[in-house]
Amino acid sequence: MKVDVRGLELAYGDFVAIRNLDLTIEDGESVVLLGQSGCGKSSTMRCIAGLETPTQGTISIGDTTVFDAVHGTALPAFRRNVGMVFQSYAVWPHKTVLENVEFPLQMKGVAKGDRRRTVLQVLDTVGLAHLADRGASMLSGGQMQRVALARSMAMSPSVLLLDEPLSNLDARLRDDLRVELRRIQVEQGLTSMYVTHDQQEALALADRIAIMQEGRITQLGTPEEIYRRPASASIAAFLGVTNVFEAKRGASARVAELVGRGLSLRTADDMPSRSASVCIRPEDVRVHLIGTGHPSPAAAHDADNSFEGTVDVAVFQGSSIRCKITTDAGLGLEAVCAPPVAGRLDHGARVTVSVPAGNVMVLPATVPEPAVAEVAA
Amino acid sequence: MKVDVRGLELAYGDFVAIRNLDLTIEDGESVVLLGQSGCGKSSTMRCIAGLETPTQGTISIGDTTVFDAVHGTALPAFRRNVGMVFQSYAVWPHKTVLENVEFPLQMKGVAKGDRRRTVLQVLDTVGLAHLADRGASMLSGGQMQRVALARSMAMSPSVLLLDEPLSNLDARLRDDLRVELRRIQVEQGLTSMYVTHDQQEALALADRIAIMQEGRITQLGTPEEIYRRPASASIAAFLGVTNVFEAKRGASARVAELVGRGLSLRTADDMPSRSASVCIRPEDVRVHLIGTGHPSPAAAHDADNSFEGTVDVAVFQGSSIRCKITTDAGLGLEAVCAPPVAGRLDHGARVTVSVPAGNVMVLPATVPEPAVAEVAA
Amino acid sequence: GDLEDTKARTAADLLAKPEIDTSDGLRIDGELIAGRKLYQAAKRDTVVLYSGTGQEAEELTVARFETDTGIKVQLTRLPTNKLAERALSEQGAGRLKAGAIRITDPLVARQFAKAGVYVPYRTPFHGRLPEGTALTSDRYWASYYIVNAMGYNSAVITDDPPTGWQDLTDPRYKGKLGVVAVTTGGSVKALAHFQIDEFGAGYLQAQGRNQARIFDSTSTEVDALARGEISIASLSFNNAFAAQAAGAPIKLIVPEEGVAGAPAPLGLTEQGLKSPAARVFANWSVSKEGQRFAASQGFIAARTDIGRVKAGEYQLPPADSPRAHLLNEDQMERYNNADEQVWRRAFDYIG
Amino acid sequence: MSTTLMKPEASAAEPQRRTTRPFRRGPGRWTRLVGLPLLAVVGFLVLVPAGFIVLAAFSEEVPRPGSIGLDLTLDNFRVLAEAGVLAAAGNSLLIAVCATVSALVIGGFLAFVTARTDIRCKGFVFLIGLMPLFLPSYVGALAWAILGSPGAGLINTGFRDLGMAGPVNIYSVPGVVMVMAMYYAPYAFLMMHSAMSMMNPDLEDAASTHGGSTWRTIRAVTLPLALPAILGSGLLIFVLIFENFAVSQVLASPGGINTLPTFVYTLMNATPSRGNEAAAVAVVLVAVVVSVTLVQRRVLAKRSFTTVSGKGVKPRTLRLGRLRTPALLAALIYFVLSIVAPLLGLLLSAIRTSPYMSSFGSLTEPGALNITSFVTAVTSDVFVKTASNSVLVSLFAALGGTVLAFLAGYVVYRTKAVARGALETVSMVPLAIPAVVLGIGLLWTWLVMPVPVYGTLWVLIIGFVAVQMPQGFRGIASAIQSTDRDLEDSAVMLGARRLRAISFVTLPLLRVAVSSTFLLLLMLSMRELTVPLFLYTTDTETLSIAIYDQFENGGALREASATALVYCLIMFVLSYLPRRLGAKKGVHGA
Ligand SMILES: Nc1ncnc2c1ncn2[C@@H]1O[C@H](COP(=O)(O)OP(=O)(O)OP(=O)(O)O)[C@@H](O)[C@H]1O
Ligand SMILES: Nc1ncnc2c1ncn2[C@@H]1O[C@H](COP(=O)(O)OP(=O)(O)OP(=O)(O)O)[C@@H](O)[C@H]1O
Ligand SMILES: [Mg+2]
Ligand SMILES: [Mg+2]
Repeated sequence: MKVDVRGLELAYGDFVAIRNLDLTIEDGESVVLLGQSGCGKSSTMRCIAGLETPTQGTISIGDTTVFDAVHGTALPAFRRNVGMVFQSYAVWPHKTVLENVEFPLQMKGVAKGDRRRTVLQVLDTVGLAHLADRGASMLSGGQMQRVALARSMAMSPSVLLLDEPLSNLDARLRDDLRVELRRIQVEQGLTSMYVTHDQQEALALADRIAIMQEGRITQLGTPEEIYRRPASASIAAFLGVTNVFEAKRGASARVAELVGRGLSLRTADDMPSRSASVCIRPEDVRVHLIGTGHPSPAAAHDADNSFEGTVDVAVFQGSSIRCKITTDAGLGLEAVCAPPVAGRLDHGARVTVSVPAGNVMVLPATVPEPAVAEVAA
Repeated sequence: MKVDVRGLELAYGDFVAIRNLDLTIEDGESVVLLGQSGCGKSSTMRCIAGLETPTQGTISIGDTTVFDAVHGTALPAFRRNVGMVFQSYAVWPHKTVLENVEFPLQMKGVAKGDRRRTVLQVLDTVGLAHLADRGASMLSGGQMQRVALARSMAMSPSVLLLDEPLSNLDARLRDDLRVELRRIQVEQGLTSMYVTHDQQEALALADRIAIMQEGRITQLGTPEEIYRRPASASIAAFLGVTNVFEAKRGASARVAELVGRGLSLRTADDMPSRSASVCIRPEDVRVHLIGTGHPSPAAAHDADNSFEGTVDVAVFQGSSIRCKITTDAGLGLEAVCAPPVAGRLDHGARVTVSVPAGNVMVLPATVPEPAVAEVAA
Repeated sequence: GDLEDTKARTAADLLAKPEIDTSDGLRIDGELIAGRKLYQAAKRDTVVLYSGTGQEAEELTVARFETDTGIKVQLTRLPTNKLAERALSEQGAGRLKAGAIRITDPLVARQFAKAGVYVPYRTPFHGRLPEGTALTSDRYWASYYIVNAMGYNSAVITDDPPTGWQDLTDPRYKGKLGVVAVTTGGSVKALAHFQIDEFGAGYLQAQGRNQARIFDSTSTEVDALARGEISIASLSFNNAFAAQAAGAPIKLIVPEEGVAGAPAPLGLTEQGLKSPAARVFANWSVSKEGQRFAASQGFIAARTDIGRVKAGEYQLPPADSPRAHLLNEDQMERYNNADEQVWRRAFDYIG
Repeated sequence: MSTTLMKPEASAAEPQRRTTRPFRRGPGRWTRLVGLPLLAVVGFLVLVPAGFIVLAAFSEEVPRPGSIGLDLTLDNFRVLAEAGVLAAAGNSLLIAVCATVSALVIGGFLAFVTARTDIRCKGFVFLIGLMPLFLPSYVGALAWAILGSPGAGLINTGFRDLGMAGPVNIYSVPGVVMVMAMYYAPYAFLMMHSAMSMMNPDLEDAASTHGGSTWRTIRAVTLPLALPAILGSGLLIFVLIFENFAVSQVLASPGGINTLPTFVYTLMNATPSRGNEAAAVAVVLVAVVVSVTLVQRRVLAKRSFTTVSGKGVKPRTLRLGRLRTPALLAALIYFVLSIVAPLLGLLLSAIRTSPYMSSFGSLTEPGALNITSFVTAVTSDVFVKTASNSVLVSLFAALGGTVLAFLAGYVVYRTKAVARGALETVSMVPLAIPAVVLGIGLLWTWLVMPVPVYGTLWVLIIGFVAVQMPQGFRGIASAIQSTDRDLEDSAVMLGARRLRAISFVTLPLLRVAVSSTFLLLLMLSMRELTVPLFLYTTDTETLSIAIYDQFENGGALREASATALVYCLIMFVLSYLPRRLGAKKGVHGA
């Protein structure tokens, strides 16, 4: 069911955690909420779930307005059929694993035999079938988290809210459950909202990604859109674009002059007349060891910006290497690249770095705040 | 200080969570513990910290034997100077952020003024200085986790145990804190043990990685060793090597015949005479779109195994694409590759996949269990 | 039950059973307590009695009345002040259940009369009550006098036992003396007045100098005396007498100068006026038998025409004797405050 | 709120504030109003009687039913300036402070060792913590008077038999403090036990890994997390001791120590009764308790005491090691002092034919001992009737009290209902009013109410529920504060109505606390004396009154002691019921 949040505001005492938040999740869509720690993700979920009473705004699920500050509507949480996996798990320590997962089915009035079957099936999905009768407080952290997940999966909600549901699981299990979650979500046409700090996960699960900053949604788009076109430098930075420089319009509209560095970069976008930021993804920085004899084919033709420099640090990352390079002009750049075919990228190695003009993004520093719309009574 | 664990066994009632575990962490070394959810990572840490009483084995920290089941030695936790970040955070809800972090310093008898300075400094590191006076229960999940981290950092322990200390933080903060943790660890020569499910993190933080399976350590080595040479197929699978096939010795020692598939792969390792597994990392599977006119330079010369096939699924992953391919001979392979320069890797696209023989690993299915050494009294 | 039988037996031990004739109404020892009609009705009725006197004493009285008359009594016992609050409140709400109420303080009785708790009633024996001392209203009368005398623990003081009031100031008993706080009730007030009147304020001060231990209730004092906690005390005669009867090593003294006492007023309520049983109870309590029984329990009977009745080994002076210093309602009102001030100062008592 | 409506220009300056008004026709208004009916019920039970008291405090005449006058005056408050009142108040304060601290220490110690450690004979130690509840404090005080009075106390007699001087004087401030502390420690014990048995050991483990020794950990984490229970029981105990009359009367007065309760008693006992002035004292006490409650609320509001969270509560007990035996010994000493010795004292005075005993040797004389008093005590009709009344009334009152306390505690600490502060304060009011005074208020209330409960057992039940509201409320509230609300919310998210979620998650998690509260209320009802004194009739007499009457009768010490012993036995048997409920498997490791 479609979830529609308008002008949401939530305050904890004096502290306003959510301000003027608008968000629409289409029916059957999966939106991933990305944002810094403490930006209000969990709070937003709690509002949709009906566990917090916002101070302003409206929330509707499907055709029902479940919350409206002005008209005083507030559907109680248990009527909303919204499932939620809590960041704090909220596993009931006095019940067994089975009893925990069985609960929502019990509430739906499912017959005992069916209930047990469904529960064991769900537990099997999360890999806990063998622990069904263990007391829930005698589990490992990851196991508890899976109980919490299983419990929400068992309830077949119309909207599912997941607050970092896989954060304590190992990569393998995570992958499996992520696929499983996505399968269930697509199969049942579940509308879902997912908080994660893991980009892989975000990309794998999201139809759209909502970027949340300081209590409001600053960008909403498909993963590719967000990845390719972050709305601001701060979003880009949050998404792992480590090379962010303040710049102003240079000699032409397509030349950015880096503030305080006496250096210009060619860009594919037009520079605005006011100051802006230029951002370069570390994966877009190409690095070539100088003097290995291998001329780099790419460097020759399409690198619109090219510098020489020295490697400061290089960290092995499995299939790739992340390194920090200082160009001879003093610009620090971070790059992620495949291990070179010959030679080693090590501290002090001399390299050529090149960045295609098309990969130099020109972005405003932050997303401008909309004029606060007064909600008329 | 060096941590030495020998023949550790821990039982919760009837359930044996750790069995015959041996592990040595050298002075100043950082070991990352990797393992499936529920394999006993937290339990191991709790034993080292002195929070659980093992049923067997010895633990020594530096020159002190802190636990010896046979002689009945058991130094209490607060004497061990072992810091620990709990998976459940264990942030004290009745104290403010500052009071939480201050506690270990207070215990050390640090003077009030110094204490405050250190605390604010540590809080600054984890980005919580502005919340110093907030009650610890009024924090978001990630903020609490950072309080837990700061508390352990403030104590300057001789051994630091971190149980998924960054699992609820966003990628950006995670990166920062990971670097910070590594810096502190290296600077202070801290011996540390770290649980994480995040490979990036494991690789970034580990001097060595310990793979834990079913309550024991099955492989211990540098990240590169582990990455390049997992000790068993199950470890490889755990580390994200999705292409694992059962095989037996084929026509020659360097040919593996995949069981039940009528298909052989050339390998760089010798096949043992008994059955084994062959494993191929998805990053090592090279994928080329057929018919884009670009002949793939690599495919031509060094692909010792090469097949044609069709793409089943392709998932966008930011800088790379993960796809599932079925070769015409019916072998399912997973590959992670850079987006093709031209054309799109989509469902149904025809591709050539190639795997260099040097990237086909031959591994036993599991690490054989050592004969259980009876500890003589 | 057994307990009731025990009580009846104890009552019989105190005073031999009277002569009862039920051939025509109820006649005890020759006095007609109830006519035939009244007695018939009363036997089907129950006395609802609220009482502020000691539990033990009232239970024995009830037991005696029940064996004498065959009429049942429902007893609710409360300390007088609480009883007063109860009765006045119930009366105000129109829910007063009691038929007869006995209390220990004449001033409360006056309050009851004013509030209409007590209603006018005359027993057939009212004429026998001495004029003046006992009969101040047509709504209640003194059923007997509660007496304060003195006593000592005979197990502790074995030689040269005390004999009179002056012994309370004897330095021999320094720290061993007990008195009950003057605020506690009518008879203690009577005692204070008697002592001040007879011996002067200095007498009380001397007791104070003797480090008298002050008790907030009569019963705790008697307990303390029984256990030897204190060895000599001015005390409620009836309580101490009961304790002695129950085996406590207590000896009572009826000094030469006499004893102090205050009336325990009894009256009927509106409910009681309608209740034959309550009326019989009222009559019985003023009858010779009722009065003699009270005397045998260690009270001073209100009637003076009942002959000499001993309480165990002791003989209290009759109400008309100069040795019976009885404080009536008016005197109590008149002297109360002044006496209390003197008493408080003497014992340095705040409460 | 209303000012904003009247002054629109002022509100325009603060647009943010205007929209956060809590009471307008706003969202969740129904859930916000749940507190009101509850407030009405509790308010009715508590405030009507209290209102009479307040009226009395300001009236010239006692405002009884039928004669409620409105001649208001402040004269009654002059009583506070009476000579010696300050000194008495000082004594009371000293005794109350010392005894409260001692009771908290005793109760806290026992709660800690039984809830969190591997002390030897844990079940028995738990009973030790509980047992003094079976002994009403006035019986305990009398027993201790028998044991420890300087003149004839059994202990001193024993010493003298051995040729030594009698060293014990219970008629002293330390003596009073000791007895008060011993008999109020179970309050602290029960409340802290439930708080501590639910604590997540991770929180303590975190302290020990960060360098806190066991003792430091207890001080920095365990105790502060039990703060709602400590403060709550401390407040209760303090006020109850401050007002306790029986112990003062039996132990303080004989030692010449004046206290405020004896003062109030004298006021009430004076003839004619000075009820108005007693009410004035009560009003002052109410003011004190209300402000202390507010302070307590402030202190607790700043912090959170959530110890049971959704990340698991792993049962773990602390190893006492070498302290196992000493800890048990300490508990045993308390057991002997609070139970064994007093009961033996009572037993001796029940079977001794003479209340006076010059030496223990005299007991060997023929006829010195017999047990007829027990036979007399238990076979009487009165005993059977009063005992069954007591049990019946206590069970209902404890049940009603627990339910009401749970509802109030839940509304106050778990909802955003309006008037929850008021609800808490009102719930605490009965604590402030001395029982004698409150008893009268209840009498007036139920006499004028046009419902036919006066004169039945119901009026006792209702009265007990009202009087014990503070005890019940504090017991439950401190436990509610320690469970994470996410646990309950998750049940709601999974489709349960709020009530269902409470019964599925919150109640079971609070089982220990709920059953302790029930137990506490049950025992208090069995012991309750002052309130039934005003409300009972012959048919509804309770055992506590029967015993009080016996003790009130000089000389009936034998029977009184025998009945008191049987009474303790009944309470012990009764207490089995809730303990069964509380002892089932739970989140706390046994
Ligand atoms: N109190 C307990 N009683 C019984 N079994 C327990 C208890 N605590 C943990 N276990 C079991 O012991 C095993 C190891 O638990 P541990 O917490 O060490 O796992 P872990 O490796 O930290 O897992 P995770 O990554 O999920 O946190 C698990 O299978 C768990 O179910
Ligand atoms: N009970 C509370 N009282 C006051 N402030 C609170 C309370 N709960 C949360 N906050 C604050 O509100 C903000 C938003 O909290 P929220 O839990 O929604 O963050 P989040 O986005 O989920 O963060 P995380 O990723 O760390 O879990 C945080 O800054 C937090 O400190
Ligand atoms: Mg959160
Ligand atoms: Mg773990």
